[in-house]
Amino acid sequence: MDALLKGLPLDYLAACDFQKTGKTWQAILPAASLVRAAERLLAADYFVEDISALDCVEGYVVTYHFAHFHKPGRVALRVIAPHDAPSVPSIAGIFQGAEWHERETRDFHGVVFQGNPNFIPLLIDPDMADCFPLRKDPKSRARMRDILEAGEVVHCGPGFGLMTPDAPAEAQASSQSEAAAGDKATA
Amino acid sequence: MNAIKEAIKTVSDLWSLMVGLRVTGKYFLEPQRTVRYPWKAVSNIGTFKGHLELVGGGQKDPFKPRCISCGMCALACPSHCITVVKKKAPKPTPEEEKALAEAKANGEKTKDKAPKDPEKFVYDYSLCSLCGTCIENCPAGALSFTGNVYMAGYSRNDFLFDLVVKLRDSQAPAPAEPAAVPAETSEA
Amino acid sequence: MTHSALPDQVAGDFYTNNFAKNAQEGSLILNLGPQHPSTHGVLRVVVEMDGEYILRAEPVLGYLHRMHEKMAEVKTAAQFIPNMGRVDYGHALGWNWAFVGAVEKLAGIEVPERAEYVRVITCELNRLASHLLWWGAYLLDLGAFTPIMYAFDDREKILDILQAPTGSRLTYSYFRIGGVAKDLNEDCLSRIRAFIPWMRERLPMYKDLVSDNIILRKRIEGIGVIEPEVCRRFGATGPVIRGSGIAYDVRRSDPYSVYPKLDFEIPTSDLMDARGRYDVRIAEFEQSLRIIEQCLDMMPEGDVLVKGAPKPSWKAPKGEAYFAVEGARGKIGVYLVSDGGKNLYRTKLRAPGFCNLSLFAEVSRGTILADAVAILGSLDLIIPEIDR
Amino acid sequence: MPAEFIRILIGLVAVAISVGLIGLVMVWVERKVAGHIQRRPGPYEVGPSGLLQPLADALKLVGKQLFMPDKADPILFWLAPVLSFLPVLLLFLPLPLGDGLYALDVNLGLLLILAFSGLAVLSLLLGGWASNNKYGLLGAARAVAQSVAYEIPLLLSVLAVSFVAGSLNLAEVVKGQGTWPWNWNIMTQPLAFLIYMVSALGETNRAPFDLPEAESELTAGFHTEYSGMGFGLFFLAEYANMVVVCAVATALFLGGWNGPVLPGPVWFVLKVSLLMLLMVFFRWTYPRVRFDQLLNINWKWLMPLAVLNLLATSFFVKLAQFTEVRW
Repeated sequence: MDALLKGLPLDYLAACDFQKTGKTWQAILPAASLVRAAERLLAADYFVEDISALDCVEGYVVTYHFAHFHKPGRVALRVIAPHDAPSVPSIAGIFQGAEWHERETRDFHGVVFQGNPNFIPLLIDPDMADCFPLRKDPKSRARMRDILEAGEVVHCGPGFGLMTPDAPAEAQASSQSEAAAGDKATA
Repeated sequence: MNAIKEAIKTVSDLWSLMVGLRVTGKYFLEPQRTVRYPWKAVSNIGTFKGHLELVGGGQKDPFKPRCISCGMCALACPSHCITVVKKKAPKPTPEEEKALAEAKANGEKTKDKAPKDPEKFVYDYSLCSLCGTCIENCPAGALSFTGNVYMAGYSRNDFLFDLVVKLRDSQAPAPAEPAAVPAETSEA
Repeated sequence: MTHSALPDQVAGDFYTNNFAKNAQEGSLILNLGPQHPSTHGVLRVVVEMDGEYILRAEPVLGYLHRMHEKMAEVKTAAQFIPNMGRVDYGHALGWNWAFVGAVEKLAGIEVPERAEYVRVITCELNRLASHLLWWGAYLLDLGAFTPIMYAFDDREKILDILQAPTGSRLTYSYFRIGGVAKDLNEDCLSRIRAFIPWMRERLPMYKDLVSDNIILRKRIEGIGVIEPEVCRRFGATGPVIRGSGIAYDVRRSDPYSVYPKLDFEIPTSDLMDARGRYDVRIAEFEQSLRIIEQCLDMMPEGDVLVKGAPKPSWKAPKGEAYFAVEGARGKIGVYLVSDGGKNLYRTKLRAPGFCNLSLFAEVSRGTILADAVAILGSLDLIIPEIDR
Repeated sequence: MPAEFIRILIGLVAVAISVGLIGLVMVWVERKVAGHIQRRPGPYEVGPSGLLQPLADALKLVGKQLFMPDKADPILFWLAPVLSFLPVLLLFLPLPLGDGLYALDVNLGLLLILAFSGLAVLSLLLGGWASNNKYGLLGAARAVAQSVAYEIPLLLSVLAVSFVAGSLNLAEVVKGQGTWPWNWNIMTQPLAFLIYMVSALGETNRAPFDLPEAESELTAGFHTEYSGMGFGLFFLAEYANMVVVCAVATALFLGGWNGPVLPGPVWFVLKVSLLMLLMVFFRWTYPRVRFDQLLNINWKWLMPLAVLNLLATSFFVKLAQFTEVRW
């Protein structure tokens, strides 16, 4: 995976424990490099499992799960879309199946996917398609670092601290590797 | 050679139609599998999970619920179809009141006199998804499913019962069920 | 039939109009569904037709949308299990398992071994029931009225067996976080044992009745060819992709539960057409029976629910988990995120039918209407699962 | 001529009544047979063994409100079911139930039947077209293409038999056949019989050739929009058509009223019932063919075979004539 995404501007890349979280790798990308990452995954014979959004303090975390027909494991690509103008490039041109997943994400969270060929409501009636049922009210939003598994950090972009555990003391209390990861990330 | 092969294939293709007819013909002559339901009872209702009921046996009385009105079931229910109304403590007689006051004055622990069994146990069957969460979470084992498949009503209100009343009413001889002839066989 | 060929008539709804924008001159826009005999519920497909030929098709979803993912946000994890029985009425236990498995993964709960076997047995029985339902309904789509009755005859036996432990016949909520609700008793096990040879005897009859029938063969051979590459781009899974020759089965590729200990094959077909998918499902009957047979022999004694299993008020620990199982229609995935609160923070359900159906627009292009029905049926759609 | 006229009148009334009865009985038979094939009892509540169920259904249909879609053509819309039903009555007139037991003795009986059965197409077309429904339109288009196509092999196979018999009068054809099965035309014309039966399925829109009303594709095809008796008439006409094609097949190929011991009409009814039972069995056994396959079967198989059969038949008939003359 490291090699697969080489050269792409990445914010965060971490190896995860499949037995614990159900995925082997996760990467947080800037929106601009999503399409290129998807192209590389297509070339590496991955397929889109699902696309979902997660309403966090930092924005809508759009998660793309990829799996492989012949290799076990799961890759999660994440893009953070800001709350005020959530917009992410569409990968429906690469993985055609993503079109519906993206439309579903729009229905639930109101994330706009730029370039989706048929961007109309999918599951929710068009007359009430702007209700975005899964958006949370600002008070109940959680922070990414609290709810998402940090994993074993392989790469952390400069200035990217969203996944860094809060206080070093807390990090030490948790597993050794995570603490190391945290140090590495803050460095 | 090819033509012969083609011909054989065509014949075998057409023969497949005959084979199909043989299957339907065979079943046409065989006994039916359907149970003529209203006249004959079906055999699989023994394991049916019907609506909830309160289990009797509280205070050694088979028609008093075992329920202790803790409300765990109402809390556990995903569909919010249970409402438990606790019984209020009976108004103490003057002597009891006096005794209570005395006990308090002496610093003794006073026992809550409120009976444990519920005043009302309102259950909305129309909301229930029969998941069994309430039964699993009942500390007193006071809930169970009935096997009642013969339940029909004309409005939603017909499915809103007070299970305490239901249990009490079960004391009276139950109205005769529509006579269903026991299943002769459905495992033909 | 909201849209009409005549311009002076009442205009269609949002989707028809949106679809009609790109219509060719002189073509016919036809709404298949949401009430249509072959859309199994309330799927709607807007098709643009030239005579009997389909130029373009677009499925319209949402008629059975219940927003299960929102419901998950207002219920605790244990309280959400009954919902999983209602996502897919065909293979309810698969969804039960996917959700329960995801919670177990999140909280690190170990399931007793007997419970794992019970899960496999009931899940495979449910898969058989689901395939039987598909078989009957598919042939009904193709105009054969009788097979569904024979299929229901067998399915009824499965439902009777499953009714004993679960108490329901269709929308099971049987699995619990940390096990299952009730053990399979001896009576139930003996009925399962009796069912296996019965089902095996029925399979040749299915073959004679229709599988070999020339009319059926002509209807499904070479129809709806899906290249493996197309499958991958659309994220199709389950019998759809195995019918295209890719041996992808979550039970083998991301093994869970006791499946690694079991000896079974992943049937595939290189035909890539509706026939391939048909054959794969028919072959899966035998594999499911094999799995159940082995489980019955290997099943240990013991509890079926872990000690201290989560109560409804239980709070899932912080974190995220993704768990996938192989459902009757493909990969069922549940992605959970918990912030440690009372309810789950986010629950994402990955429905296999959703991805499989997204293929339809691509595959149906240029076929005739009757083929479109044959293709739609071969994808094995359960609309509540797609709409969630 | 008044005697002939009265005969036709009585015949028509008898036919109208019997078509209604046959319709009811056939509905019952179809549902019972379907039930037993599918291992269920079929109707059994109304009357003994559910015999009165079709009557109850008919009453229900009569009592139903007649709907017409918005912007449908009212005249054509209501004309279509009537038009589908009335010609069927005429088809029964030349059918010989027994020796001398027919309403209309015409030399061109066969031609009359074939001509009037062709009219049925028109009603399907009208019904589908006037409904202002796309499914109806597609169903009507299918119905026309199918009926027109299947009429040809039907005609050719019938012709082969009438060549052998030397007459287009059904009674004459029956008289030309003997008492025992080996004396029937099916022995000399097995291919024609097969072609006739397949074409008859196509001509009557019976499964597996029920494409004009294929419900999994076209909901109900040409009669999607018909309710109450509008639908009822189409329904009745379908069964009446079935009886006619089976009766013609009986007369042409199965020796008509000929048979040992039992009286003629009984044999005739028996044979017709047997053929109808076969058609019912087909319907409940086979999947539906696809539309293009349906036409392929017709143009690529039935047509050439029927033509070949006809040529061979005429050759042998001529040959027989020659040898007879030479003797």
